Amino acid sequence: MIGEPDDLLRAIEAALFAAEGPMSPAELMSVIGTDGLGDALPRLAALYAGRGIELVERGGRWHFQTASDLAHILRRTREEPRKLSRAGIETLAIIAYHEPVSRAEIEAIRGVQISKGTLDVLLEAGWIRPAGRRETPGRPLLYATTPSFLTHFGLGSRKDLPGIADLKAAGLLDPVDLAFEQIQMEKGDTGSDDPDDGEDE
Amino acid sequence: MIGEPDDLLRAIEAALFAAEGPMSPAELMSVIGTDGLGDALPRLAALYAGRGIELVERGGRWHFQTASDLAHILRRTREEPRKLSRAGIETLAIIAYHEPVSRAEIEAIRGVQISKGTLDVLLEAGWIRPAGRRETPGRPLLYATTPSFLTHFGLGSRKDLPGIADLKAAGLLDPVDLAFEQIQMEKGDTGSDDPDDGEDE
Amino acid sequence: MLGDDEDNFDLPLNETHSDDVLTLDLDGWEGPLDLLLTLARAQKVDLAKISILALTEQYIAFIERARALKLEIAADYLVMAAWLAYLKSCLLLPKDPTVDPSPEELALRLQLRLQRLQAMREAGARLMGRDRLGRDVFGRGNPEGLKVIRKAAWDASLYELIAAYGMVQARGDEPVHIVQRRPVMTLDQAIERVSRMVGAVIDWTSLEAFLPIEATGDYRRSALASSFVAALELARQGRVALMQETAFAPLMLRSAA
Repeated sequence: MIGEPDDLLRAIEAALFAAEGPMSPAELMSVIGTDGLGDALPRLAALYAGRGIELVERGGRWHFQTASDLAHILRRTREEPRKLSRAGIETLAIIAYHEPVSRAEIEAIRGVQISKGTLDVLLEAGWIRPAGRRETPGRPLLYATTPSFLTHFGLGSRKDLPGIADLKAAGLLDPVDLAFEQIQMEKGDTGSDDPDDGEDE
Repeated sequence: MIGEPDDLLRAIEAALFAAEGPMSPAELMSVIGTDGLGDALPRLAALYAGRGIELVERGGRWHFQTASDLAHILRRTREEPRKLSRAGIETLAIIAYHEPVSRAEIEAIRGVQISKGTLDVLLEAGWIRPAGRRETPGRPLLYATTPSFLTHFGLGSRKDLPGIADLKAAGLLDPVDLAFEQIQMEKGDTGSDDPDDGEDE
Repeated sequence: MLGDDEDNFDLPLNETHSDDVLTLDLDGWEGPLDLLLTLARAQKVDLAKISILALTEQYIAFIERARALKLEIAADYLVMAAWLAYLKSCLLLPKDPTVDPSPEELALRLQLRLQRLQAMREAGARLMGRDRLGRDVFGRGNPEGLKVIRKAAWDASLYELIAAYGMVQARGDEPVHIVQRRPVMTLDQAIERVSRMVGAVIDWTSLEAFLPIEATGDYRRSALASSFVAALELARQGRVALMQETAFAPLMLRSAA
């Protein structure tokens, strides 16, 4: 396929190919029994670029998958994976773009209470996880997305969430109160540039 | 990876990768939606020759598999140190001191029934072996220790095992605390009537 | 019957109940904010430029119409309608600087909320539209799996082996209870010892001098206590004299004879 398939590359290829799920470099090293991977993973990914199968990294874990432009061939024989309700989609989006986020914060954005089943479905799908508690009165439980979320939606990291940079720049990921103060401040002092704005991470 | 991954090759590659089992050319054609494969399958197989993954034909059906010389990656044996249970160590001791000995004899000496699992563990550890049958009614199977037993316990021969007098001198037969401890322990399981359940662990 | 209404939105109809009763499917919206967002989008302008006053009027009109149709309306929709009616009147009335928060502030906050909900709604749609694993792209259909076979490396030491055998053997024996000697000097021993030794000394002698030289630790403490009691007993019998110069000073003994 290429000049001389080196042993490390072959071993990584075989391990990722046989694995039942994505693997981190640490897991790979343990399976292959090596102390370092060097640049083998990006090199292997480059070898597969443009093929029917691709090697991709999602949230620090690697896996092979079919090329997305071949979806039409493969989708035909398959059932649609779980269909999320609109509440589920919005809740997932809010968690992904705001994480970590409490249930009350999700409800504040959606303007309705979350029915119990909504978070359950997302938890069951393995897309969200409890992520500690906020140290405020009531110590609300926080939610964040999982590596499987990135894997499923084909995201290298949360930075790849569609439009997240624009939303952040527009302040649309800030809470209403913060955005409101920001607008008031800009009205009063148009030159104002609060260094603490916009960043909610 | 190669010059120009042609579309048919890419489609075959993706379809075989995502398939849940080997596929015949006819099935492939139906999935991909093409009238002929030409020499695409052998060509694809040639591309993968020598890689960590190989495309192989078995009885007219094609599938990807991990290169056979990398099979060790798929199945690794990890040794995990495990402590022998009290039933295990006592049974082993009785076999060592009394070999060859039948299960019924071991139970008579221990005063507690032993489960099959206990003997299995000792067999698995390679410390005991079946040693023929006693020519008495029922022809019970006899057990004896193995050379690995001697090696593991650092014994030149079974004669190196301390005798009863030695044990007594070393306080290992001290009837006061040992016997008392044992009596306390066995109160719990003497009521059990399941022959495989008489473990005193 | 609603199609000729001049409003630029339609009530979603639940067509399955169409024969006798017209049902307004408020369940189609996830709460008042969702309904407001739907109405706002009907204004077909950027949410940042939306007319909150127009939106308020549309919402109130919508709810009024639903009430006219004698539909059950969830309380939160009515609360929102009341709040919007209040907001509308505030927005229309001459500005009252004492009102806090100002109606403009309330309107802005509502607008910000709608923008945020809309942003997340769009983000969700874009997320769902990605090439998703298991729908658009696929992992290996039948992975061999990486199996780690855990093999138990059974471990036991020789000591454990012989101790276990000792235990098995001991179990067969009748338990014998032996009370171990504890390191004590009994009172009788102490009386015998002190009375014997005191005869051999002439001058006042410290009680400690009567203790066995080899006595250490617990045995010495026991011997000291017993010898002290022995001294008291012998004094009571008039066989020894005791003297102590001051509290905690050495207790001195001498034969009374």
